[in-house]
Amino acid sequence: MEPYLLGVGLYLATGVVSLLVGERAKSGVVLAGALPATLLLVVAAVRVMTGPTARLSIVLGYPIGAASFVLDPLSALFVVVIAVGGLASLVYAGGYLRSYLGTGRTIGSHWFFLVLLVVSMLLVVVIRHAILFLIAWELMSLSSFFLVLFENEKREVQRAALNYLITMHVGLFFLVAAFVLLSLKAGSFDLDRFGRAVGAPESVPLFFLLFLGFGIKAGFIPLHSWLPLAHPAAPSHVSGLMSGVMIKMGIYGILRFILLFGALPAEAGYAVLAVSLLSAVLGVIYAIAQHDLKTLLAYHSVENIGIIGIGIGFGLLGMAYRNEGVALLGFGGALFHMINHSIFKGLLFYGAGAVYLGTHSRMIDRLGGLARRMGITAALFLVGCLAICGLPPFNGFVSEFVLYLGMLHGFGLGNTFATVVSVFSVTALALVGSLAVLCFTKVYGVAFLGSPRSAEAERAHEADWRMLLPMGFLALLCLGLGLFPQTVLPSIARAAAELSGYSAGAAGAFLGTGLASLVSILRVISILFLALLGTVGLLAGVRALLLRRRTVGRTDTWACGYRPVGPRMQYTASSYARPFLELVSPLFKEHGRPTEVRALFPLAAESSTHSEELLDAYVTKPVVNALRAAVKRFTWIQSGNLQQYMLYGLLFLLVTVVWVLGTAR
Amino acid sequence: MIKLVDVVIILFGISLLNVTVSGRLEVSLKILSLQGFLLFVAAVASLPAADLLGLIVVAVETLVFKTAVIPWYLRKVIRENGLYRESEPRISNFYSLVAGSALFLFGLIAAYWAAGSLSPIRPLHFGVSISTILVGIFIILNRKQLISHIVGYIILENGIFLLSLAAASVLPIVVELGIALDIFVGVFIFGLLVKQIRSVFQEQHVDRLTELKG
Amino acid sequence: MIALLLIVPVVLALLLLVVRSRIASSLFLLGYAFLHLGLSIALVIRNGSFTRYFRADGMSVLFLLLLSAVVLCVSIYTVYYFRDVRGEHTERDYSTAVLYLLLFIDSVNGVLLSTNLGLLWVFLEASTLTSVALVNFERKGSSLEAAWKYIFICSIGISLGFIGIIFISFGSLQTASLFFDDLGRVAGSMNPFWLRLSFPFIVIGFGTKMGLAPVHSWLPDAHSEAPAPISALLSGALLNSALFGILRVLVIMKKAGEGAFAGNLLAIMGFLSLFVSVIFVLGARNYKRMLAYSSIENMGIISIGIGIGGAGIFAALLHMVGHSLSKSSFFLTAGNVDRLAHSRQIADVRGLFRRDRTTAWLWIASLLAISAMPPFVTFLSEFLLVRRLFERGALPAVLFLLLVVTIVFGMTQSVIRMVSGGDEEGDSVGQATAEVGAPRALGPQRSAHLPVLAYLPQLLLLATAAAIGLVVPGPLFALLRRAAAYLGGSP
Amino acid sequence: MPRAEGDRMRAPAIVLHVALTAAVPFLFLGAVGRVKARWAGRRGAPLLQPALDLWKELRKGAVVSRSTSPVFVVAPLVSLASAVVASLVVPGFDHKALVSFPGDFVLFAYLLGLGRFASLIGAMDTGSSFEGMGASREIFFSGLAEPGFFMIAASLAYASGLSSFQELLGGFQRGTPSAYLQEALAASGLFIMLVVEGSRVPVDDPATHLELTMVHEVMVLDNSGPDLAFIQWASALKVYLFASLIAGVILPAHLPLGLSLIVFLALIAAQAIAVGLVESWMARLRLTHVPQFIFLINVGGILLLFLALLGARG
Repeated sequence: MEPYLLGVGLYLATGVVSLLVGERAKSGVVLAGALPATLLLVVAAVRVMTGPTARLSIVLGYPIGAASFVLDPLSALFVVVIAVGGLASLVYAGGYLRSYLGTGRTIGSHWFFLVLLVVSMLLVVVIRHAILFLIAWELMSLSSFFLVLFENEKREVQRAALNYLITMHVGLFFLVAAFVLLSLKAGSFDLDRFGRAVGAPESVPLFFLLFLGFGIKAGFIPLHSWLPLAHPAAPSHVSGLMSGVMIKMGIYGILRFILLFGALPAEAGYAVLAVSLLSAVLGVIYAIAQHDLKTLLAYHSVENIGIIGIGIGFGLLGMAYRNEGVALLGFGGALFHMINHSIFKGLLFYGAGAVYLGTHSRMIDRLGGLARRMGITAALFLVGCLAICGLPPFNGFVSEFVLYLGMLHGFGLGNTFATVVSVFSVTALALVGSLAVLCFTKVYGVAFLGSPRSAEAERAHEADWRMLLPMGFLALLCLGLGLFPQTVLPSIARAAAELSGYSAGAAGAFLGTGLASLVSILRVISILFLALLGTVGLLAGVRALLLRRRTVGRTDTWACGYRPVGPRMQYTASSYARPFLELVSPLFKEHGRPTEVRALFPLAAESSTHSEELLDAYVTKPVVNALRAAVKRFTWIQSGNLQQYMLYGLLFLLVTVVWVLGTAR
Repeated sequence: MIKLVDVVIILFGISLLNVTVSGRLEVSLKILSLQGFLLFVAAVASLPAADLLGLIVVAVETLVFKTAVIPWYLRKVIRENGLYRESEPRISNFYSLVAGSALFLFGLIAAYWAAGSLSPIRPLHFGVSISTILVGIFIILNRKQLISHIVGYIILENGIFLLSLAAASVLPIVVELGIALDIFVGVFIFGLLVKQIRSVFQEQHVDRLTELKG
Repeated sequence: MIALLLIVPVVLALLLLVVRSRIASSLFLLGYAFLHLGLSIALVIRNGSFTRYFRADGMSVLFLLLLSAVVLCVSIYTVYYFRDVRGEHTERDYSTAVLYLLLFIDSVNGVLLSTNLGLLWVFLEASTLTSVALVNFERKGSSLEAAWKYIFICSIGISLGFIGIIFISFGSLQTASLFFDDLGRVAGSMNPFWLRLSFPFIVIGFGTKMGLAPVHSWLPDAHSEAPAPISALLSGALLNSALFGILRVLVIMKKAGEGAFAGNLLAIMGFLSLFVSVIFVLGARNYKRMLAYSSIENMGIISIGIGIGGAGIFAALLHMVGHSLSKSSFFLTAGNVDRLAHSRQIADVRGLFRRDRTTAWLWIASLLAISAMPPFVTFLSEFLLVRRLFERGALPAVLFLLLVVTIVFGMTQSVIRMVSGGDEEGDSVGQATAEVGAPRALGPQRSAHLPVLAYLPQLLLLATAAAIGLVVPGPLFALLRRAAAYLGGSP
Repeated sequence: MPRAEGDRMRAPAIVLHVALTAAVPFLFLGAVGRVKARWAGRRGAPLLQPALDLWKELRKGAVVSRSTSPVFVVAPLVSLASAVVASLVVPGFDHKALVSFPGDFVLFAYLLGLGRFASLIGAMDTGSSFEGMGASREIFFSGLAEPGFFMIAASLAYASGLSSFQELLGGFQRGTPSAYLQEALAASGLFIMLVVEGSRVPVDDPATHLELTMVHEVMVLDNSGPDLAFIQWASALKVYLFASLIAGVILPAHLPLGLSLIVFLALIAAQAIAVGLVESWMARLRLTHVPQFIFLINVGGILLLFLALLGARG
């Protein structure tokens, strides 16, 4: 525990120091502290993954009382994610914020909140005390709120930040309610006692309450509305950190309470699964409809949270039906995908940030041709795209594969309903995968390939090396985890085993020799991936050999006999996604139909569309509007008339006096 | 057996009815003076014998403040601001009288009820004080001139004073004086504010004071 | 000690009638504020009494200490605030304000230290009378209107409260005394009918001053029209003193076995207050009014906590501490905002971050503190309160949470609008985020730095609220526990 | 006993399997062409014509658009490589794949997905509106088809209780009426997959001359020389892989190796004929009707699952 606390302390200290130094020195100060701190944290986490659980107990005054900090295998996984993701974000921020220096904006406390966000997440995963947990949890929300508010002169940013803070507050209150009920049951604020205090019948509603609270942070549909607003509003290092790491804290919370509660009834598993499938499918569908690169990525976070949730759902089913394989593979897949998503989503957001700084635009249809102007960014972004689509040989595939295996084991649950659910989950996940391909071929094809579609894209320039460095590192991780997944599997398996209530030994036995023998499968996949890379290399060699003597001409793109294709004639992102979006149009409320072209030779025609989520269009907005309207209807209460005011008091007095007289004797 | 005090109390109650209908402010002030004096009598009657200090305090409270100083001060305010009549009450004079009588009746019912069930308090005091309090509130709610509100407030206070006479509970003299001082200062500030409002708003209607809302 | 506490301000006020200088006023005010703090701490350590009318007991020292904290910070701010308006206000205005301020503080002292219910009432009424001039400091039409409503509604209310006191004396004729000790002694044998009947009058009467719905209506007017430090003092000190009066009676009610009735009544009014503040916080146009409604909300919360009893009482007292500290800070910062923007309309204030970062941060931090966000103490108190509410039943707890969240939504919405944005002319209205060039040059920052005294008090208040937010320090805990135990609650 | 024979015959079987995988894809396309020609009353090109075309393209130079980036060059390589690696997990005539492990069909599908991704962005890289349009349609259709494939595979996995390609095709219980129906459903579902992935009628028409109606062909307008060869090879290989999956569904298990080979080849040939006949009889569907056609895969999958569940009950 000592290196861990030391690391956290060091982090916090650098944050405080960053407040005191000048604008230009901040990034250096923070990085100087963050590097050793990350090292300490990773060391502490690795120690726990391979050795005993670390714990520390302190006693504080009322109302906290005894509080313990525990670093167990589950926490350790998250610690690694936070530490690595945090460091990447901080390095990237060093480059990203450079372009804001000297623009009249004060960066001020931005670094401090960046560090505070990392620190609060580091605390969330080890605290085992209800009140302290909530405090750390809210600090996390607050610090990220201030980070989102960075470009606060923009109206959208203000709206997003407000929405974010309020949504988080609502989430907090679900958690408060759940924690309060649990603490009343347990007679203690110690999270470890919460689990034991809850019996079977009440565990499900309590779990749902917790799921609501944590699910808002994680961004499950329909609790996701803040996500597509906040992520684009925040600067990219923040979006990367929030989407890559912070929303995982919601997952952590859910997993932590699954661990505390032990086996939950199957309904909980089915419910989580249903929400997750919805999130995954709708998340990707909504993503396809987006024009803004970062909004699109935000919806993909919803999708991936859904995928992680599918794993959790299967893990819960496995526990409920006492099927070792399903439980382990479900939780294992969820954890693995959680790690992977933190890597490639960070990479993608950083890439989007590089594009934004390079072109000053995030609208996909205004980009284009960036691959030749921002070569490194383009290459790294491609890695992220492939990884998020779950395509070989990157890490996204491996975790989805583990999830598929878990679902296929779902047939062993010995329950027709579970079987049907498993098959549909497999199908849904496949649908999500193929739609992700649609989405990211759109993004990559339109934004990075082809010719520049606007003057801004024409003037694009490569990003600062401080931004490319963390992106490269994350891309390398994508590839590394994809090629050698078996290396990290034991740590994940340990956490998954703990979650599903098996001893580490039993899980190891299961993974090594049991029906799944996951490690050996992953080894085969690893070999196949190497073969894939080898084949590509080989074919490249063959191609070079074949063309050695031949001419390779360069010409304009073939325009089917018409005049050469100009940049404005390229297929747009909207058109690319159009066929599919028309198919799913019932899921949207469309605004702005294209204007009809009437004349024979129309001079100007304009068409713009904006798709709004059904939830926003038919639930959130009407509710908020109704609330406002309802409030307006009551403003006569405070009319300014003094006599009216006095009447209120007298009437109330009359009612109470009647009450007293009525209940007298 | 009818005691002097009871007569005084009933007189006091009847004086209320006059206030509810009088459109002329100066008449209201005269009734206030009268009420102050009646209260003095009632209070002296309920004092234990040979309590000189108590007598002085009561005299200061009722004779000095309620009978003399406050009506005089309010008259001064009225004259300085040129207000003599209540412009238009929300409810016409006739119905005001009906309402006032109803309130008075309600007080008498309360007195009857109090006489029946609640031993330690003086029923007539109790009843009339209740109706006085209600009439005070009624005046405040019914009139629009701020001066009338002050009058209503003083009547309310008179009612409370009478209510405190209903039981033989004794407040320390310090407290009694404090209360009297509070009420006097309160009325004094009311007067000052009315003057200021007059100079800013040109009117002292309560309807003018509705800028602050929402 | 108590004698010093009570007499010194009167003496100073009389001196001010003669001296009337700016320096003397500041000196007197600050001097007394420090003296107040010192004496409060001394009283915490060793309770004392002064004649039979004044005594410091477990509950009053808690309130007194809180009053000291607020008074000290408000005094520091007052020195800044009135010094800076040379053009608008004369030296004479300033010394008059300080004079009333001293008397006002003294009357609150009186409320907290009286041993007699009647005396408590006298001081409570006196606190209204002494603060009217402060509310009406600017002598505009709107402040006059506010002052009139303030004094009139409060006077009527408090008169109704006196009816309640008389009813209590009807119920306790066997002692014929309104000393708390005597009342407490005979509480068990009091006439329950009169006691019961008295409580609605007490709650309506003192509740008017405390700002409980439905008799809250003067509060938004007075708090928004008063100068910032006065608003802070009204919210941070006056409301508590009215609460104190209710608590004194509540103790008697509890001893007489009427605690459940009293608690229910308080809880109902608490929820009504929450409703009212939801409505007006959401539609707020004037930020000081918004803060005033937030005071109503918090008084409602406290009243609910007191009403539900048990651990709720401790939570309510803790919340009172948190509310006083953070709301004072909020109102003082509103003074800064007013100085910077020359308007109290939310719509007129933009880009505080760019005008004056420190004020913007204080503004946000105060919002967080009042919205029960960690690490501020209000979080802890609301958590404990919700815990107690859930113990009593899920429905009120859920209702409570819903209302509170909605209020936070309303306040946050306005605050974000005020702090963010560029300067008025550089505001990028309606531009799609994705289309705006990334690092836009924003033009030179027009920072208007206020003197240190304009920040220091809020910093002190917020730091205190945060420092006790994680763990309630031992001495404070002891104080709160003692007060809660006195009220029949437990931590 | 069969196991011992299997072990003994393993090495030659592998060689044969690899040889078939290398050669048959082109023969398959050639056969389709022949069938179409015959139906139209022409003699048609030789069976080896596709292979010869490929050979010719490999020896040509290349022309690359100015607007492209390296992605354009790498895409065909990845496309072919992914198809080749995917072929490793597809069981051949003896119900055996070169590599087999639980869930390998997931890898198969995702490898094809990788190939698709590569060819899509390769097409987008040219900046041509035609190729963008083709890419849009391609991903639309195959994106809809993929879940159906998973549903069929998962249902088969449930029916067989196993989860690798070679096991679920080899271990599939045949012989009952219900099983025949299941086979038929799986086979027809996979046949639609073949049509979609291979860009054949009625989803796409490889013989059309109007770019606006093309799907796959229009995506490769700008590819030439070895790049085009790689793409076409990958495409042919994919078609063959689906054909052998369909053959695997129908092919009875535990046949002697020789017989198994003959039946397998016959099934492949039958499919080539079927593809050719469909192309002769049918016109390409309207684009808006294609999704409904593709959704039939899912319908087949659902029915298959239903039958499998009934089987498990009964």
